[in-house]
Amino acid sequence: MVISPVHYIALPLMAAFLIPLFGKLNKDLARIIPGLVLLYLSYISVVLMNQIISSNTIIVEIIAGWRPPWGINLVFSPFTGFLASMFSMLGFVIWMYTYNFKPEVDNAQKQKFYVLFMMLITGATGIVLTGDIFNLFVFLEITAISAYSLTAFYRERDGAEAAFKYLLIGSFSSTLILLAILLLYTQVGTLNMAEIALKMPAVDPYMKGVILILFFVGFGIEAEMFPLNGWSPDVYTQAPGPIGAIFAGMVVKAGIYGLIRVVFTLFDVKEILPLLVIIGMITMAVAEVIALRQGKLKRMLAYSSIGQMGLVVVAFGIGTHESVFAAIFLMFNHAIIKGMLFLSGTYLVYNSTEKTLDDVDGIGKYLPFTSFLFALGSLAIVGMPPFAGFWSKLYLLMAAADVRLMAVIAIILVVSVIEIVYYFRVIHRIYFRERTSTIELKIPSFNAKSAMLILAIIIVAVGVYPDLISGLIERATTDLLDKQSYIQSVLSVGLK
Amino acid sequence: MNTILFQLSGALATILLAFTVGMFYGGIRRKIIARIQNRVGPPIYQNFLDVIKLYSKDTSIHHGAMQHMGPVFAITASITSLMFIPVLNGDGWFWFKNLNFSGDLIFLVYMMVFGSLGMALGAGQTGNPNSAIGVTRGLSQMVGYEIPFVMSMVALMAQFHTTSITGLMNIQMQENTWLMFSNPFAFIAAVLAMLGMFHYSPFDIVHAPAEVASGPVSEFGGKYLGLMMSSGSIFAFVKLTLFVDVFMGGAANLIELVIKTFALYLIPVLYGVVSPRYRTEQAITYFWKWPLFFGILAILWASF
Amino acid sequence: MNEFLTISFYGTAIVLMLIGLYAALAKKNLLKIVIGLSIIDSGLHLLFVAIGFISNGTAPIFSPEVLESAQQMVDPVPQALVLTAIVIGFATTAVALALVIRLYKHHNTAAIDEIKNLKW
Amino acid sequence: MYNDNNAQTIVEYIKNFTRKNSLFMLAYGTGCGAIELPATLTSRYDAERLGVRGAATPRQADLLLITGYLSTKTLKRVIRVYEQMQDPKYVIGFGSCTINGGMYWDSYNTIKLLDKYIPVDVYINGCMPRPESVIAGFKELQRLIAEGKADGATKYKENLDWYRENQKKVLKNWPLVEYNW
Amino acid sequence: MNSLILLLILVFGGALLSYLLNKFLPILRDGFVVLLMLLVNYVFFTMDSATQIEFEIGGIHLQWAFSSAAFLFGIIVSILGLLSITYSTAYMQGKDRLGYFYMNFLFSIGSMLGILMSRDLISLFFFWEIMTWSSYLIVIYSGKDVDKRGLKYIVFSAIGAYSMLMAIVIIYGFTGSFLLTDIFDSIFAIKASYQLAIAILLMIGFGVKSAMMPLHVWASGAYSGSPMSFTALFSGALSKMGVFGFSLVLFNLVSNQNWLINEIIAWLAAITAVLATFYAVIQSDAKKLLAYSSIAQLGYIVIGLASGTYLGVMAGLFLAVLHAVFKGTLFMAVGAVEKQAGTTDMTKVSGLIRKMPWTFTASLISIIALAGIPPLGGFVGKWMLYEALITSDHYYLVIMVFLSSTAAFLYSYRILFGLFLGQEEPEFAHVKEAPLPMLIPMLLLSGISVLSGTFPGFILEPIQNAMVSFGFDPRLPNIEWWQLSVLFNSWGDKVVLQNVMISITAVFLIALTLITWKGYKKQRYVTTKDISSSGEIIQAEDNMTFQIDFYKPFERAIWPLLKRKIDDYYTDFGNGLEALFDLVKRIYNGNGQFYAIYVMAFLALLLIAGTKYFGF
Repeated sequence: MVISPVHYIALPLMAAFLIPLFGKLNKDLARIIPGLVLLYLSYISVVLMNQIISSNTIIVEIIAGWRPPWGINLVFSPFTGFLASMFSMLGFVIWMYTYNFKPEVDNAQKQKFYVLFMMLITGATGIVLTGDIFNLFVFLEITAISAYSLTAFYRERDGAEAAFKYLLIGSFSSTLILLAILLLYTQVGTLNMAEIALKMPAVDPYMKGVILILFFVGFGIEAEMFPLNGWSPDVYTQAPGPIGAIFAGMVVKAGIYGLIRVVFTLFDVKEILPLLVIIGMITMAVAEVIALRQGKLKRMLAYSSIGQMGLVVVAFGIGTHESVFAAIFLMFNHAIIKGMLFLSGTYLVYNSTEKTLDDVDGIGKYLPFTSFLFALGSLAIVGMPPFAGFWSKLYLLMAAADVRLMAVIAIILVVSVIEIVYYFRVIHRIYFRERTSTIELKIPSFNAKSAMLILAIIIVAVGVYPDLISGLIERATTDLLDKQSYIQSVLSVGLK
Repeated sequence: MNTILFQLSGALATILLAFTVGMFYGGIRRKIIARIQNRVGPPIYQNFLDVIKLYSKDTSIHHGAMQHMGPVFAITASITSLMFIPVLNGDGWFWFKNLNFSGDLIFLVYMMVFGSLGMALGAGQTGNPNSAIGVTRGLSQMVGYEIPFVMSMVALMAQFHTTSITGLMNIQMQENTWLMFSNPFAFIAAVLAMLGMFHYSPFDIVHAPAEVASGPVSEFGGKYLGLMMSSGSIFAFVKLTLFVDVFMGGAANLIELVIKTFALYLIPVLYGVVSPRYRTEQAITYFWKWPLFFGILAILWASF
Repeated sequence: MNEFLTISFYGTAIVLMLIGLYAALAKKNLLKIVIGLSIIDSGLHLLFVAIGFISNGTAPIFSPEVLESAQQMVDPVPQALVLTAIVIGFATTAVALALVIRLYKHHNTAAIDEIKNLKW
Repeated sequence: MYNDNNAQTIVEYIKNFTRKNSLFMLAYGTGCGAIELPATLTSRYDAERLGVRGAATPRQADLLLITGYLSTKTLKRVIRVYEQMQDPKYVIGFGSCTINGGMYWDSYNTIKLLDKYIPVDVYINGCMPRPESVIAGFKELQRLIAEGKADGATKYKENLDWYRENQKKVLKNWPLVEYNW
Repeated sequence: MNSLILLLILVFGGALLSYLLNKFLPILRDGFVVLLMLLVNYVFFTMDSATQIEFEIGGIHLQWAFSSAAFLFGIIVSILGLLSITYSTAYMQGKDRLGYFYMNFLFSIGSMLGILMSRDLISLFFFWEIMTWSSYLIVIYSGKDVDKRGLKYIVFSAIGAYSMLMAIVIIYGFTGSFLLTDIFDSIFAIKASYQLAIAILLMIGFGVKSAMMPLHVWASGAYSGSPMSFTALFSGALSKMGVFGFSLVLFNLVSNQNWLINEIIAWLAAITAVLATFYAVIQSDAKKLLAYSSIAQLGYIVIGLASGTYLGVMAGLFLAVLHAVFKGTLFMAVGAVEKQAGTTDMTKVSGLIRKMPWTFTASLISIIALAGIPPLGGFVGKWMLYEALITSDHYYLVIMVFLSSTAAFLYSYRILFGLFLGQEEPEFAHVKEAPLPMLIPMLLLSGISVLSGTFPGFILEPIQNAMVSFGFDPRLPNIEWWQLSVLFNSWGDKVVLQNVMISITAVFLIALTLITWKGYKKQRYVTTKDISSSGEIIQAEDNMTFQIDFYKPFERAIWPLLKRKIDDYYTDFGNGLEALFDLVKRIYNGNGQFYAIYVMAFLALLLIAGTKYFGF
């Protein structure tokens, strides 16, 4: 089989539909298939990334023979490829984690879970890879619908409430994006992103602004920007633990991908960047401040996640090469670190219904491994060296200093202090309180442990030696900012 | 070799002088107090009798090594401080030469504290609560009076750009004046601080007879008490000589020294005779009001 | 006539969207909110179709007559998009309804401001 | 164990001279006699001219002044204080009570003769003895010291068993730690 | 291999290894860590001073080398590290989670060496943060009162570290380089206001670690809460990293251009010294007392550095070294008391002098050094400090320092009295002298205190080397260290240390001999229960200890100053913030429709404001 970016979408989608079938044959098969698919995707990620990095090209995959700008095409560039690889690898790690997660859940439920999981992977990867704006919308909806369902996965929790809020806001998001696409189509008459970008300078600036704002708000909802993120804490709280990791690692990342793709490639208007910075700062400040006052572990992680996304938005908003580099680094770090926090945090409050911080009191003695990883993740996310979080924060600050945004630096650092307070408060509770809760603890299975361990190793490795990843990110940055080469490489395929 | 012997004999002579003068001053003080109280009072050599008697007591009781060493600390402090003070002006009489070239005011200020701390340690070892109470009072009060004292010293050092006592004395000789006139505020502050330094009434809360037994020395008797009394006498002489050296142009000969020191000594004695006792915090606040104010004035005077 | 048709299409679409928006933002009943969302969707779909619509246009099928008559073809893309969007909207509505049922069972109410277990 | 005929050496003479002229007195105001001491010490009679001055603690004191009757309760404290004093030390029994119990002669809980419990060098009798007689007592003690005859402490050490026996007769539940002589 | 890398690998690798050893072969652990530190010392002291290494990581150019100033602090770190880890082997006997302890201990030693060797700001910050969390992990090791103590430490460290980071990135933004050498050259090209901001931010960063006044509130809890074996290092060496940073900033970044900064720093440090001393005086826990005392001592050091004169800087650095020596000893001694007697609460423990004579000796010597009383090392430092301040016309600073160091006598006495002197209570009758591994470091360090008082040359010479790198001319006479006994101030006044030592020793010995010889046979030792107390007979179980409200009169006198602690302001500020945050939290009120309204409102806002403010 020829390795192609299409596999990223086709295989998980296919797996999603095959799982119920295979589930009939063998119970375990339904659980193994996603793993195989994701393993394969991780493998092709390595191959494809290696290919484009070494040959310095972009893979543009044409679907069904329709050439751009008419057909739908997939673009596997350093940037999109980086994100897609990240998604699939993170997906694989999370699959490892979920393999034995909640053994008491019956098989049909598990199959549903994996179906939705695969759909989510399909959607998220699709958003990143597609070169067509309407296709992007479709993938966004696939992601969203599977996300709604996964949020409400547990019947006994308040999942439905969270999911309904998510759905309500998500519908607005899709409506706005659809409206924006519609308006965009009336202006440029095409849906191919490369061609839109090419034709964009001719568009009436007023119209351009309206469309951009619609896109901004639409994707902003997915990217958890401040006034638009009412859904996210509830969703993180109520979704199954590993799904929290997926939200932090994929769904939100896909949302922010859409936003920056629109801003950087489609429109390329620098005027909106200050707005990004401001909104990012507000998001970050508000979210971290609220996280400080949380009494529930997962909700705290959720707000922290929002705060981190604010940081990413700020980093993109600064708009220089260095800051975009920092932003992508931040995205990567946030995906792995917050992923690990969600994974380990889930086990800390495994059987608790309320998942309050009181439940983790003194848990370090009983779950040493998980607690240790949680503590490590906490150190990493607040940006302590020698963990991965340090470098991304440093690069962001350097980028901000380059353009003299001292206020931004100051706010980021103040917020970091707040972050330190609440993360260390949890660590204190884990290690230095007496356990009062009587809730039965759950020892992580081997798979779960190894999944968390993989992420921890990545965190430490990147922290000690950031060059492991910074080369890739550098390429991704160049790719993202180089709009012309994107247009060219997409359209040149079409002209062939 | 000769010079060392010379120096040693000089040192010994200084110590003897200080001891004698200090002892007599103590006797005179008792006499003065007695006369003011309309008594006959003990003979002025009474302190000698006391000290010799104390040394000649047969048994002596101690509670441990620190109590044994506490008086030694005290006497070391007084003798060493004495060694580092020029007793007489200029070359003076050759046997009163000592080590004054190798220390300065700052050193002296610290050296003077050495004894109190050593004695405090000795007192602490006894385990008598009264001793400890006395020590805390003494140390607290010391914080009070040291500040104006050091302020006046700093004012002098600042004014004349030297930190050595000999330097200050030379300046007085050259300019033919006394520093108490050159910087009157410093002198006032220092004298007010001196009231506290002598631990005489009204600042006698440390020993506070009838209140905390006799404070730090409650458990000291016999040779220990004798050594402490000797050290106290020498120390009184040291303080007086320091003041004379710094403020009153030093002394050319022993008679002048005795007159000047005695004149100075009368201030705390006479002030004390007619004063009741301050409580510790009252004493501290006393020193941190007017003396401190004069100290600040002194420094301002010096720096402009 | 054409203009009237176009304007009425657009107008209807916008009115529909506003109605839907009103329902979604102001009504307290979950079902009404879902209905509101659906109405917004419908309005949007109508808008889509309206954009592609050309009065007296032909179907977007290339045939000799069309080419000869130089008649304008209706833009096929919005129609395709609308089909997809309808499907998506349908799926969303289905999920929403499922959630509403679950919520109603769980809370015994369908008023959105009483379903506030998750806050702050 | 003093010998009248032995002439004092010069060192002993000086020692005794200073001892007699510097009496640090610990006044144990057990009874009413304490009221006479202020008069003795202050302006009118001025005992300080004889070198007598108050000492705050037994460690510093040479002279223990027992002013008045001693109940059995105070006796143990007096013994304690006496034993805490450092040699050479002298005791003055002050007032009739220390000699024969005075007006408490038939009391069940006062001791009658102080000398049975601690060695007394000089008694000053009277009830109360006037400051004049107190000073006379001091003078007498000074004379004894000068002659080297005030050796109550030595007696106490030599006849410790006897004193202890007497003390223990009065003091039931012997409260004192044995002193490490 | 490059010996710098070797050093780091030794320490950090050793740290991980000690963790593993503790897990699998706990018998070897103690020997291993001591040997490791010996090896580190060996590598450190045999290192060629020109060793340096440059490399690039993550696109950032890094450079490591030991400057002579860093070497001075390196001496403190490595020697104190060795001694305190030797001490820990006995002190930590029988505690659990020793692997954790030693790992973090070695981590913090390694990170300190890393800080010292880094010649660029990024590795400085990198190691700084490692130091922060590794020390933090030890601070919370005991697990008592972690929420307050540990959090305070980490929050203040974070504030410090992040303001440092901000300064670093601002510097980078202007100069485009992280290398110290580049920055020193180009820093003066920056606009003055930014230069000031950089200086202030760096000061905050270093000020936190060196416990400057408004930022000191973490210190007492952190110092007193960690195991004493670590606190010895914490207060002795780790806080000196702040001092090291100060020296960098003061001499290389603001470099006398801003005399105002120097003044402000000096005054802040002076206020720190005074207030911390007052707080130390009123403490009743020996650990807390020493903690506040450390803060005060760090104040002197910073005053010395900020005075900017030759003698002042020398005094500051000398005190920095000496503080490591005597405060290390004192913390160790208090640790020994804690280990042997079970508590360091001075209202409980007393009269240990006969039980622990050597510990007492070590603490006595260190206290004398701390109080700055001649003839020990502390006096040399104090003398230089006073002379430097007087000769540079800082008269009122002298008074502040003097006030603080006079009040220091109070707590100096308090700690000796509280732990060792006073009544020997029967409940502490079982106490034994500390074991040898604890005694030897204490005695060695107090030996240094004694030696440095007479022969300060052996410390002053490396200090002078360090000062040459700050741009001072060497002024010490070019003689061997044991000949250096005369110190001059800039007015030409001097103190002859060896004379002082000789005269004090001679008088002391003669007096001691005389007093011991006189009536030796009739001298009697009595217990502390045999005290004169109005004839009262004190029984063994009667507690006659005077320890509670020890300095009450003094406290009453200074009460206006202490009435309101700085800590309270922070607490109020924190509470206010939390209330505000709770208000913010209400944005997420749980009603999905509200969120939808936020969305639409935001959209409307953007559409309205978009054209105006964002130009489209």
